[in-house]
Amino acid sequence: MTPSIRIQEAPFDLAEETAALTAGREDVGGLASFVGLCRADDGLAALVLEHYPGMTERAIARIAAEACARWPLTGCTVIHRIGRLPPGAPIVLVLTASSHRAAALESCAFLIDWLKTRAPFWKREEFADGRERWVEAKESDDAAAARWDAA
Amino acid sequence: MTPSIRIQEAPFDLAEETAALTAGREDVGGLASFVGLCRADDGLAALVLEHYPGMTERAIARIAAEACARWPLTGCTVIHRIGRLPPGAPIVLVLTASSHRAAALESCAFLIDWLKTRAPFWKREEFADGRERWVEAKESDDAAAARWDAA
Amino acid sequence: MRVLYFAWVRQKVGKAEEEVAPPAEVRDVAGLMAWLAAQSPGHAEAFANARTIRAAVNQEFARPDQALAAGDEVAFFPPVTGG
Amino acid sequence: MRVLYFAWVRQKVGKAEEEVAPPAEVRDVAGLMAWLAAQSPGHAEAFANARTIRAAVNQEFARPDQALAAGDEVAFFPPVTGG
Repeated sequence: MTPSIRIQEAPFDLAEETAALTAGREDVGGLASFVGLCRADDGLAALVLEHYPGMTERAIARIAAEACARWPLTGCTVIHRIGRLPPGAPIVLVLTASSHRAAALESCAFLIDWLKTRAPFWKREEFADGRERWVEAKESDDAAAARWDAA
Repeated sequence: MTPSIRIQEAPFDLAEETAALTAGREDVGGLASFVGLCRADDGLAALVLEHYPGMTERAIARIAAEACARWPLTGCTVIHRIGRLPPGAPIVLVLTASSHRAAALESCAFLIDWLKTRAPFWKREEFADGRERWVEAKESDDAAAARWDAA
Repeated sequence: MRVLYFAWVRQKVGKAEEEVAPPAEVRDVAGLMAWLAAQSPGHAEAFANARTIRAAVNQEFARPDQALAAGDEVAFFPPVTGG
Repeated sequence: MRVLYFAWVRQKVGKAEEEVAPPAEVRDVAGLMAWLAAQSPGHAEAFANARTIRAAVNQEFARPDQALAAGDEVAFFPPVTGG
């Protein structure tokens, strides 16, 4: 099973991605997903996401392969959007499928915790009053990712 | 926020349920979902699910209210199907939304672990050769549910 | 008193529900199970191994020593297997 | 040697990438940062607080003491904030 990894400006379709991991199969017992969306905190007008083309895909492919080694997955999809995204827009999708519920749930949490802290994306906030601000990394995200190192 | 809880024979639409928790909102930062599906283990022809009408809805409403008390959720949907379901069919959907990623992920895992062990549903397996067998409760499911009692 | 059966308990008893009027000495869930077991061969088979059966009283999970009242709704079933 | 900049490092330097030929005494990531900081006021501002900057060499995260070779692709950026 090869994880599907995409970096794109376009929106993604959760139903379509889910169908792709289950269509014609009868061995999938659980499908876990996480969708991260753009919140409109403090008058946010848009998030602008940039990434490091090449490194991003390599890094995500490597962590997806690690997830497949740690859990018995039948499918794994990671889609991360870039560009200008308005409040309410979906930013990232992690979708994992397995015969076993716990494997799907845990690998999904593992992948999104990792994406938050180790994938080369950067977010700039644009506000309605014209201000701009680069989002700073959060210690709580580092802690969430680090718990998988010990596990 | 009132959790949406449904017991039904009909399929559910993940995209529609997701849209219902996010449409017109800009405060949802994360959306976690789990879909449990019917696996075709050992020549399974169909799963037949029955439940305890009345008690099921009450029990799920109570645990969903507990999830809302433990985590700051902006939305929560639980749909559990009953009746005869073929291999590959979706059986259960848990969908949680929050401003915070960890709240969505943890409450989703909490609810599905609980549904596995405390909600009054029973599954009968029907095999291609005519055999029938009631699915037995798993100790691993009890253990998964019990970890939330300690948390 | 209304009694409901689910899953293989229902199949063995041979019905999904019944109205029963147990004698006064049936005071709790365990007592009701013992009394029901004597009602028919199907009941006897269903309740042969009481440890494999779970109960609910008025739609709440109940332990064997839970007291019963005349108007209660009591349900018997195997350990649940949803999700 | 190709150097890439992302996020506010790119904004301060004023360009997204450049080809550089540092002298032989620039042997590692920290040395390259110090050398780059002297190339322009924008570079100086970008690298003023080296502890807030992360690096990658040939598309792998790298520490300040990682050795560099002439053909390397080196990137500088703030701590990542994806997901």
